[in-house]
Amino acid sequence: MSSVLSEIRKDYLYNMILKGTRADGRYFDQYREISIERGVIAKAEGSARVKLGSSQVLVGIKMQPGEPFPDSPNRGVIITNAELVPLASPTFEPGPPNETGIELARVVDRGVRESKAVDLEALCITPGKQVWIIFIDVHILDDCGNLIDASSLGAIAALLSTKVPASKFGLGEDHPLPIRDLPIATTAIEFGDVVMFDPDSDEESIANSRLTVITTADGSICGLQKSGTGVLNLEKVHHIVDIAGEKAKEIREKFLEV
Amino acid sequence: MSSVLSEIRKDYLYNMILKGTRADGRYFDQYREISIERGVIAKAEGSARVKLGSSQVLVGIKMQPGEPFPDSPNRGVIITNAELVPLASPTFEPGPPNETGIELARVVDRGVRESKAVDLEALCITPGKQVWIIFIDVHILDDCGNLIDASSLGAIAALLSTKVPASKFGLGEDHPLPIRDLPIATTAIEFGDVVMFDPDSDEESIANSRLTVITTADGSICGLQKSGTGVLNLEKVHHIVDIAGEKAKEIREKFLEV
Amino acid sequence: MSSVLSEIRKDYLYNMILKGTRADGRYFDQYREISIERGVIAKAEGSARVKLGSSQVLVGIKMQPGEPFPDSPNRGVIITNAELVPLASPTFEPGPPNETGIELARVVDRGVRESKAVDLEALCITPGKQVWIIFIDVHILDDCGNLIDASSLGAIAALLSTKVPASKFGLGEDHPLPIRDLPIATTAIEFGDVVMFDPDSDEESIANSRLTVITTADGSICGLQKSGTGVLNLEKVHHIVDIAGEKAKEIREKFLEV
Amino acid sequence: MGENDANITFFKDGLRLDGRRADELRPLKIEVGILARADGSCYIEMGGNKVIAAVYGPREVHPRHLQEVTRAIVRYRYNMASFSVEERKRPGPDRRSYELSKVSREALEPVILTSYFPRSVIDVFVEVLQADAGTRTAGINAASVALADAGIPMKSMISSCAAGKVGGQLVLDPMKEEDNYGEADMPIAMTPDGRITLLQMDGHMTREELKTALDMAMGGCRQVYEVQRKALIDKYNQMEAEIIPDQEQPQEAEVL
Amino acid sequence: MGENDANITFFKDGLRLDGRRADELRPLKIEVGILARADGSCYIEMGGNKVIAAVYGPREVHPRHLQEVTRAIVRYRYNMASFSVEERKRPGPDRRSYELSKVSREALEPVILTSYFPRSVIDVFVEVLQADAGTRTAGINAASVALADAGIPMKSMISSCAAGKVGGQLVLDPMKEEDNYGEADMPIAMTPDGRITLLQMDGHMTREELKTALDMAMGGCRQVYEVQRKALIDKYNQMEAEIIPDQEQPQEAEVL
Amino acid sequence: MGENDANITFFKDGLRLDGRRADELRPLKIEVGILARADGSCYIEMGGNKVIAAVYGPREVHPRHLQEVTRAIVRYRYNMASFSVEERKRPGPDRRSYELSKVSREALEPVILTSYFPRSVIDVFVEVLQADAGTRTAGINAASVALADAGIPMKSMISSCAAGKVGGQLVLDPMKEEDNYGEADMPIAMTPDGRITLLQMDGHMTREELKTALDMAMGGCRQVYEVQRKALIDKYNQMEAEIIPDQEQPQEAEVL
Repeated sequence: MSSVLSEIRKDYLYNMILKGTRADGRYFDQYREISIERGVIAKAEGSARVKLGSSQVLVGIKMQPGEPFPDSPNRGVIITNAELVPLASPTFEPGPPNETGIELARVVDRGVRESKAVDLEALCITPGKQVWIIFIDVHILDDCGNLIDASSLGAIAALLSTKVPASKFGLGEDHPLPIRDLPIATTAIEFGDVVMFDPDSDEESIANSRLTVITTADGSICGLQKSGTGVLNLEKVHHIVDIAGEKAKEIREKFLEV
Repeated sequence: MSSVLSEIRKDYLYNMILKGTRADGRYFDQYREISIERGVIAKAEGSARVKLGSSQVLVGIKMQPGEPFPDSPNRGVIITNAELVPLASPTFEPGPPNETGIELARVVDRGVRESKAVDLEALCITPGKQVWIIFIDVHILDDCGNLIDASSLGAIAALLSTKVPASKFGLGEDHPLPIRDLPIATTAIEFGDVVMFDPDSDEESIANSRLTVITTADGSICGLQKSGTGVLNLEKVHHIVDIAGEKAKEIREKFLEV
Repeated sequence: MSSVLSEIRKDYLYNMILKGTRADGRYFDQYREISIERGVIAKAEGSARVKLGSSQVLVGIKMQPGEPFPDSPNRGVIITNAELVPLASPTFEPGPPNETGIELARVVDRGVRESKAVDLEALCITPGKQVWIIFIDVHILDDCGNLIDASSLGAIAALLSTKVPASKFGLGEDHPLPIRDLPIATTAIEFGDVVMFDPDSDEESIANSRLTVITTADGSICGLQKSGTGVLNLEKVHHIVDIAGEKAKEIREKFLEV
Repeated sequence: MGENDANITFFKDGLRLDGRRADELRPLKIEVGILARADGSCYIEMGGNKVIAAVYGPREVHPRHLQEVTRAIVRYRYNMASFSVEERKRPGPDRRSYELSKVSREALEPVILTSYFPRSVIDVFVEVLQADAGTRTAGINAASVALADAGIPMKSMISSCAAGKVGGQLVLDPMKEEDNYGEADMPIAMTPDGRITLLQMDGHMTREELKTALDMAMGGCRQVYEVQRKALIDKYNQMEAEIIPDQEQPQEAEVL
Repeated sequence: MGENDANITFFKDGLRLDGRRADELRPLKIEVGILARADGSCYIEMGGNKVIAAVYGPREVHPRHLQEVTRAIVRYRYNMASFSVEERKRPGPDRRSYELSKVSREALEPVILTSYFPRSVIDVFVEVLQADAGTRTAGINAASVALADAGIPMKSMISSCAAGKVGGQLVLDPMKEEDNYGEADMPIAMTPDGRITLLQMDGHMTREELKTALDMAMGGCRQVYEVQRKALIDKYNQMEAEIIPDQEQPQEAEVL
Repeated sequence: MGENDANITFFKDGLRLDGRRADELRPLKIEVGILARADGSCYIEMGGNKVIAAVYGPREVHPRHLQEVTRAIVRYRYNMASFSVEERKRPGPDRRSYELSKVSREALEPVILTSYFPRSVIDVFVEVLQADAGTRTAGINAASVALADAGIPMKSMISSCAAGKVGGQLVLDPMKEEDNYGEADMPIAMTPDGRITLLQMDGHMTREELKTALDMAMGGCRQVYEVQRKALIDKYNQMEAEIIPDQEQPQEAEVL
């Protein structure tokens, strides 16, 4: 966007905020409409297509036997990758993941890993020799903002739909991937002293700071990631963490536990 | 070439065509002079230097034992690579193969592979464990047009001169590589409603479309590759395929079966 | 540096030379002050921080068991790398080593390798199977000229401080790395028909040629590397080699054999 | 082509393993305009293939030295999602995808009126979400519709389809098993009036078989074209339908 | 975070394994201006971490298209020396270092007066020479001092420190063993008046623990700030001291 | 240098394994102007080495920021074909080829009159088709002739040759076996009047041996120079011969 246009847009959004609302009429803590379709890719062990407003993300899970890491010989391995393909936004470029894509993949990964959502001990085949490798591949299709929440939700939804392909490798019968927790990432931005959840692309472009809070099923926090070149005072952090907990609970109950 | 110069050149070539001839006086279906020198690189298991008019190509074959692909455990492996080194043309740049180099390598590979020219079953050493890997390395020395035909001819000529280096790896005595077919690639371009075989660089630069036809010894077709941003009607395709068969036969008999 | 400034600087240095001295008052064959601190990185098997005037170099040695090269099945392996990180100079750029970094690493490597400073036979664990790999990592911290001499000195000093981490890999007790020679690199530049040793950055920038001479403890030569786009006559080469031998002896006795 | 395995039967009671006749396409589904950010987009299912195409442009060219003073350049990026195939594919382009991108671009460029947009670029991005033989033809079909959806002026649509040879018999639009174990595969692309813009073949065909296969593939392209056309008309009608109510009920629009 | 190993005890007689209290920083040592070529530099030891930061700029931006017309851009490159960790690290950036570079840059940028230097770049380079948990916080602390040393105008210093949870208890500035086997790690960075510019967490904390951990980490940052401030004042005094004698004894200066 | 293997004999009846005297070059063959596209080219066989050099330029520099306002830049790319060595080499440059490209460029640049062509580039490309010890010297010899063939103004030719030490004895122009198992290798390059533009050595030589080896290598360069000179004169005479008949028989030229 040219800087003149972006100034006009910024003013417009700021005026909306002064009136206590957002460009699309949402409340500050309101999420856009969410829809999740699981098992969309038959060739993958698990998959989910998430729509968050107009944002669209497809997460595919592939599994194969491989070597464990030397420092965790009895546990399966998770490898998370995010592709911000140029199909999804005029600002994405072909090539290996840049800073934004790497941060996205690592935050999605952190949610799954730190919540201990997947029972990695159950994915050991031969201790020290062979374990299951889980590839979580996040494929962004349409970037209309808040890719972190959409991708994190896609990841856990896809994992929930995953069948361990044991028979394909002569390792017994296929069985569901053992899932122990349901981490939910909720992201807010700060702009003009106001905090808004689930920002769209326009809101992201004017944000000073962004904070992602990842919450587990028991209401604990398993991940935080601040980004952006703004500052956050302690009060705002606590405010975001509190609402994040509520929102995560709603999303978890509505989309993952039904 | 600057666009002014290229327009002048285009007009000149077009006027020649109207007179029924080509800039160098050839008939539309006439190849430039061909010469092949085999065994030029003593360090390679096989090699051939092909001159096609002023175009020069050197193909070297290296072989070594390695692992088979999982889906063909009893067959040798062919790996084809083409280097369009900047020595060969003012338009080539250093670096990994670009689109043109990749297409060239893949078309050469397709000819060898689809014609089943090499008896890959005979290259199995230990089923599922060890097979011969054949590296076909195409090194372009001078690009004066029609690199596909020159490289394809170089590849099969080099393969014909290849000795399997069994003794070097303690796998018995050296023996000739088992060759079962002699695929020949013949390429034509379309320009101003005229079809010309074996285009030189100038002709390539004005071509609308290019079609390569790869023919086996029994007169069948084992490969087609159209390129360029022009269209071809069915009649032209059939015309090119027919003449390609004749030309391939001539080349095969003259250079590979004597 | 802009070309005007560089011309002024060149004139200034040239005038100094006419008076028989250098910008910092040194004699033509005089080194800047040298200091070496060994064992600065506890996580490394060996390390040394070298200051040569304002130039600063940190060399770290890491060792791990690995496979020998097929053509030397009973000998340890040395791998030398140099990182010219952008922290060290306004002219260094992030990314893989460029020509300058590669040459630096290869000259450092050559000194260690050709002098047979490390007893590689003693680093064989299981012949043909497992040997010690020595990683010599040169990390440039501040480039104020003559990085080759500083880095070479850092490498041998770090190797002298290296303990083979045998116990960590269950291969017996830790023991010092067996060192058999003490190669010293000495570098001179030629400018305005004068030869100057240990050039600083300014002197390097005006040099026509540079010659590095690597000398072993017995006074023999184990490496030469000329660089730069100037010429050297035979007389200058002999002159540099002669003084290099003396300087190397002084440095070796003062810093490595005490 | 894969090695011909004598133990495989490709036909049963005159029909193919998935119940198709020799000259029948796989089920084909096309949705237009499914992405918000792209200037034009299309989702296609062609048998087991699931492919999305997006078009951006005409827009500025970066880096500048790629600009052409008399026309737009066209870029085409064919990409497979890691999870789109049986064994996970490493992300990023490989040699195959570079070749497919090139021939696909050359399949579309003949119909794009590039001279309308000097110094600019038209970017076509194709993402294969699930692969099942024929991804390049599916991609070209989707890309052609996405170009139209983006309003890029074109002389005509491009439709694409392959013919193959399995068990000695020619078939239209081969699926994975036929592609893996068959004797030949020949993808083509063409304009509705039969001008060929893509033609590739690998395998083994006699001169006569090639003739028949070309006719068969061109017939397939004509069928594909009808589906592409219908999808675009549906989209157009739907847009009309969306616009007209708004005009008739302006007060409701204000409420929103 | 690493898996919590039940066999590990993190406390002995109420103190941590290295003898610290729960809310105590590791020994902290800061040296200013240790590099000749850089415009500003700083060496820091924070426990077992040994880190150098250098600042170049404001200077011209290459390539040009990265320029911003209204402000300087800030670049931050976090890099680990191959020998800085237990197992040799391959040289060059990896995904972790890209992320750390991003969040570290965003930790510093809020206080840099970038609008003073349109079209230019301020480059911050951080080299980890020895790593022992907390390299990103050490790097930010060093970078903040190096920026001041380079004379870059800043609204305030930035100080950084982590709080962690080990064996169920919150601790300040976790060392390697606590980071590897603990339950949570939360690095933050802030201005002296408590505005947070970096906040990350991974592991597992209740809502209440998070509150306490934030307070603890902010306390740590305040202690770091005092050391940063002192190091800069020392440097400034030393420079004064170096300049004044020369002025008083001009004849000696000539002799040199 | 390779490890000295006590079991290898390098001399028999005072001659080397290939029958040469200690101070004798391998057979040397030079052909000028063997490529149509390049501005200048040369093929050289130096013992078992087969090397082609091509020169393009002076021509425009891309990217622009590499331009020098007062002179041409010189680029040199040394490259080995995958099949040029015993074990297949992966295509593309490695650390060795980067170093050889650098020192080879610096071996030639002193004699090129770069100030005649400001803002341009002279590109030298060297392809090693078969390698047998001494590829860098063969490459420099071929490149020097190719530069002359391209009409690049030079102060003089550059000739290159190595001296080595095998079995305790100094030899000229070592071949593969001598290089692999010898004690030292010292490639040099120089102008016909003995000004050294390349000098490298690795191995082990006493101060005295080095002196003798330098004299020996310089003698080798002088021999190489004679062959380079003759090849260029032959080419020139041949061109004259080709041009003069045309001038005398204009009618025949028209017929063609």
